[in-house]
Amino acid sequence: MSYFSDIIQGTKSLLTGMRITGNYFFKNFLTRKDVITQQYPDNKDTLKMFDRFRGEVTLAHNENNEHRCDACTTCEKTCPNGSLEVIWDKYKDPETGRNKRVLVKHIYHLEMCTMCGLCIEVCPTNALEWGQDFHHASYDRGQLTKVLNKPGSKVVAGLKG
Amino acid sequence: MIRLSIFTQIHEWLYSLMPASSAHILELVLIAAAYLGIFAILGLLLVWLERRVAGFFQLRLGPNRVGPIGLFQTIADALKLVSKELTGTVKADHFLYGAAPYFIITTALMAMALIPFSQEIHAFDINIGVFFIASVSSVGVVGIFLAGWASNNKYSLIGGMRTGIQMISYELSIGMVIVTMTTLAGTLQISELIEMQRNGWFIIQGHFPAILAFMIFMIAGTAESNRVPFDLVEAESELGAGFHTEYSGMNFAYFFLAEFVNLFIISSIAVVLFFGGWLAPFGITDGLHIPFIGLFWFGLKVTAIIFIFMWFRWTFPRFRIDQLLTLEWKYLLPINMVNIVVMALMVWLGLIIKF
Amino acid sequence: MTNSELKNKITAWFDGLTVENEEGKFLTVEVPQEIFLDFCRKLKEEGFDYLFSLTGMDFGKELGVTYHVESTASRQMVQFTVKTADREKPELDSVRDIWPAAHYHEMEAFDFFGIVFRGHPDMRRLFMPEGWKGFPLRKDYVDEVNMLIR
Amino acid sequence: MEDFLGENIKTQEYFLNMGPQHPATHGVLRLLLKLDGEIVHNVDMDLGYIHRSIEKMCERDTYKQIVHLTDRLDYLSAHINNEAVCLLVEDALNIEVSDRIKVIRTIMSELTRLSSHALWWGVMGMDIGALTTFMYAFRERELINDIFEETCGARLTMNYNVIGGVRYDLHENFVKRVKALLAQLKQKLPEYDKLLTGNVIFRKRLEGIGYISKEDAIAYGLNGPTARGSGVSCDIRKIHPYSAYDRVDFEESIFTEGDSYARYKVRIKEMWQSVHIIEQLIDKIPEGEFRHKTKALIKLPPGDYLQRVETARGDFGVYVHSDGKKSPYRMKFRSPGFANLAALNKMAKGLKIADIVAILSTIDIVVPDIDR
Repeated sequence: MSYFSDIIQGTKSLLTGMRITGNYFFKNFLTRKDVITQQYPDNKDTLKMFDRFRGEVTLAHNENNEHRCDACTTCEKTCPNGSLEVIWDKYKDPETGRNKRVLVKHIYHLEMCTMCGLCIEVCPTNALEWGQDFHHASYDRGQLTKVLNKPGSKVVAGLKG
Repeated sequence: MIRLSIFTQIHEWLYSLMPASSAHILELVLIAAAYLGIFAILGLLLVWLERRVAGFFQLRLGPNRVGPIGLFQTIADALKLVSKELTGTVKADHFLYGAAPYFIITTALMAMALIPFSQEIHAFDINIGVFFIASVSSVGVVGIFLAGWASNNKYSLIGGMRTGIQMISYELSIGMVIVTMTTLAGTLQISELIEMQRNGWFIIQGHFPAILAFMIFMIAGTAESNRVPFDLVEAESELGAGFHTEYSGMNFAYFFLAEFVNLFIISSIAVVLFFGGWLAPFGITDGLHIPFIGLFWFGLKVTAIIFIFMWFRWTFPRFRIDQLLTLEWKYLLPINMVNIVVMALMVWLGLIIKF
Repeated sequence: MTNSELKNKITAWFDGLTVENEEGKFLTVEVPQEIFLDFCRKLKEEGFDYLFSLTGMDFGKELGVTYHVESTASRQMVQFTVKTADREKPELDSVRDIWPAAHYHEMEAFDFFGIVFRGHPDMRRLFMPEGWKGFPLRKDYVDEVNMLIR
Repeated sequence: MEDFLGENIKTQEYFLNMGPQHPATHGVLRLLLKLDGEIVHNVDMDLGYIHRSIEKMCERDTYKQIVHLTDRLDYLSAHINNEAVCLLVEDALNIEVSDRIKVIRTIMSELTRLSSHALWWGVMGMDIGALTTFMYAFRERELINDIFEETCGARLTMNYNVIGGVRYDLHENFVKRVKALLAQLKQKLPEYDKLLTGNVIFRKRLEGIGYISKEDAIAYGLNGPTARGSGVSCDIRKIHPYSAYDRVDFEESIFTEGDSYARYKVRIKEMWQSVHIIEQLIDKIPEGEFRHKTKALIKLPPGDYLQRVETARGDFGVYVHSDGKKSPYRMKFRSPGFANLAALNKMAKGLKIADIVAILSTIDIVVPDIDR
């Protein structure tokens, strides 16, 4: 009588499945306890990413608007995708009289970056850091090209490269 | 019970205003318009309900932004669909392609006319009621078939072919369930069917065979309304969107709404055949004079049945086409045939339960 | 079977084989074109039934294919290479009759290196679009628009 | 059928383009089907819709830069792909990494496998038509992704392995989170079985579908769970143990039926085995260095190198032909999905369209892995 036992077994297996989904339905319907989704734009203010989250590459500035980049271009050379461009200028150090580099623009192409983190690792002065911002969506590609050094910023005095 | 006087008032007012023939026509038009309204609202409401229920099944919340508890979400969606461009393929058979959605709505509307929302709100109470619904709703397949054929898209065509196979098979089950239940009732007229259940709903009156018939009806009904596990017609992961792949904007919305209205119709038939239509359970509200109480009970029962359909949809995987046929011809059909005989024997021997 | 035992066995089959890398994880064999198919059949008979990978190679002057085959019983692996000096119309023998797995791998090698496999029924471009000019993984391939060169 | 129809009605074979945009092809795979009605006569494939020529890019990049490219191959086993490249370079340069690194890599690999299989389970249900499984699978996957994000800094393309170790030390919450995950998995995995594995429709859809014999499986180069469903013992973690796999006790999940249902069961069992492996390691992560210093510019000695690892999809191999320069002369990624997909025609011939979807699901393809 496999015909009838098939029917009974089959129905039983279907009901087991229905019990699982039904369980979740009523629990959610009554308590909203198992809801796993986030109400995203609503929780924008409270949403905090993990410290190590790789959102974007940033050039760290201290409170005096100073960064640690001495424009050595190691990051530019290391980047596999060419997403970093360091534009620098020469100037003569008044104390030693030697030519030194100074950072003009640290350009970051977010649209090309794969967040591999090699630039941050190789940076000899630890100037680059991870930023946790992930709201990168934009209507214009041009907005993804960023200048990392803030306007008017200077290199930290006494930086050893 | 009190009669809802508002309908009689409108009727008398119309007849006092103009000659009888034109008043009659106007009345028909009004009723048709009212049903179109019900069609749209019901469709949108059911879509909302489905999405909301699906949300709870899937550990989400479902639409909850537009309006209170997301009620206006589907209206917003419908507005979007109305404003969308109607695209189509160049090589489609344009007349049939355009006609297909209307086939589906028309049949859905025709079947709607038979639905007894309550004792008073019942547009078309003919003596072959249930039979009429069954036959009209099977015309709907023509619409799907046309859509699949006329789109000139292979995915649509496969979807359309599958519908043909599926509908022909499962109409049979629905029809035989109706036969089983009318054997018990002895009538086809919907109002009489419901009146007869004052002594206990048919699912109780007919006990064992009626329960079996109900289970078969639920399976066949799912297949009739093209829902998971019988949604081979659309079969998202196989055919993209199946028969309505090439439809966009409002044409697509017609299919979508009709699908949900069909779900409502199937659930209504189940309620009429097994759960006493608009009758209160055990007559608990019979003595009370509450307006629209029949509508309330009917709505509650239909919602419960619809919920079970949704429960199926969000739990089960999909059948394959040959398994679908095996289920019908090897399992449902023989059981159904035996069931009719058992029911007939029971009615003959008077083994039915009546309060 | 150790690598050196296998080496002795293989060198006994044919002349002209260069067998190296006894100490490594796997033997590397260089097979001349003429005896290539016979060598593959012998290997298959020896129990090397699992074609792990088929790598198209551009050695500069020559084009070639490197095969890695493994025995599912002993889990020993052999790497063997076959080369052709003809860069214009490179042709090598197909091994898809010996290891059916080679079917799509050979199509890939054709797509990227332009090596035509004799005896393969469906030598079409698998990855690149129909009518793509040149074979991208060759060392002399130039595409000034899409390639970033350092 | 033809005899029955006689001369008046003739059936005609027709051609159907499945993909590149199709819900069941998991990305941009294009299948060319030859059908008779619903019955499949021939399956061919056209690839390259997401081809990025990573192998060519590797010939340009240094070994350190290559590591992050492998994230983008099989993005669901990103960590294991990284590990393959790192192991290859470490092996070639004779860098012996500390026990701590080995254990961290093993735990991370198994978490990756769990997350990949969880996604597979959800998508498998979706392909067969049970839409709810997807969200249930994502509930567990989300926990794993959180663990990854906290320790590695990203959820999918983690890029956590570097040559000579791992990028960061484990986060202080790591052990706590993993234990919570294991507890939840033990509770929820039986639910997976109840919802899908035992379901009669599901079983009927998979049993006997896409059969491939053990001999054919080997001949077609099948690997990973797909081959283990046919009874081929091919788990690289067992036959060529790497990292800390030689010190953990686990069972290779093998089923011999060779059909889709066997492949399904293999993956479900693998999830249990992964849980088992992590359980053994999580309490005794040895102290030590998490990253060894390496030279700034790594050059491999000339020669041929091959490293195989077991990703969630199977036998992933990295082959490097080095000429002693800073970047490989030729780098080949032997992708498990490519070999598995090659047997699709063999499996699907004579079955129905719906079965192709089921088979594609059970061989668990990831298109970027196939296209590279």
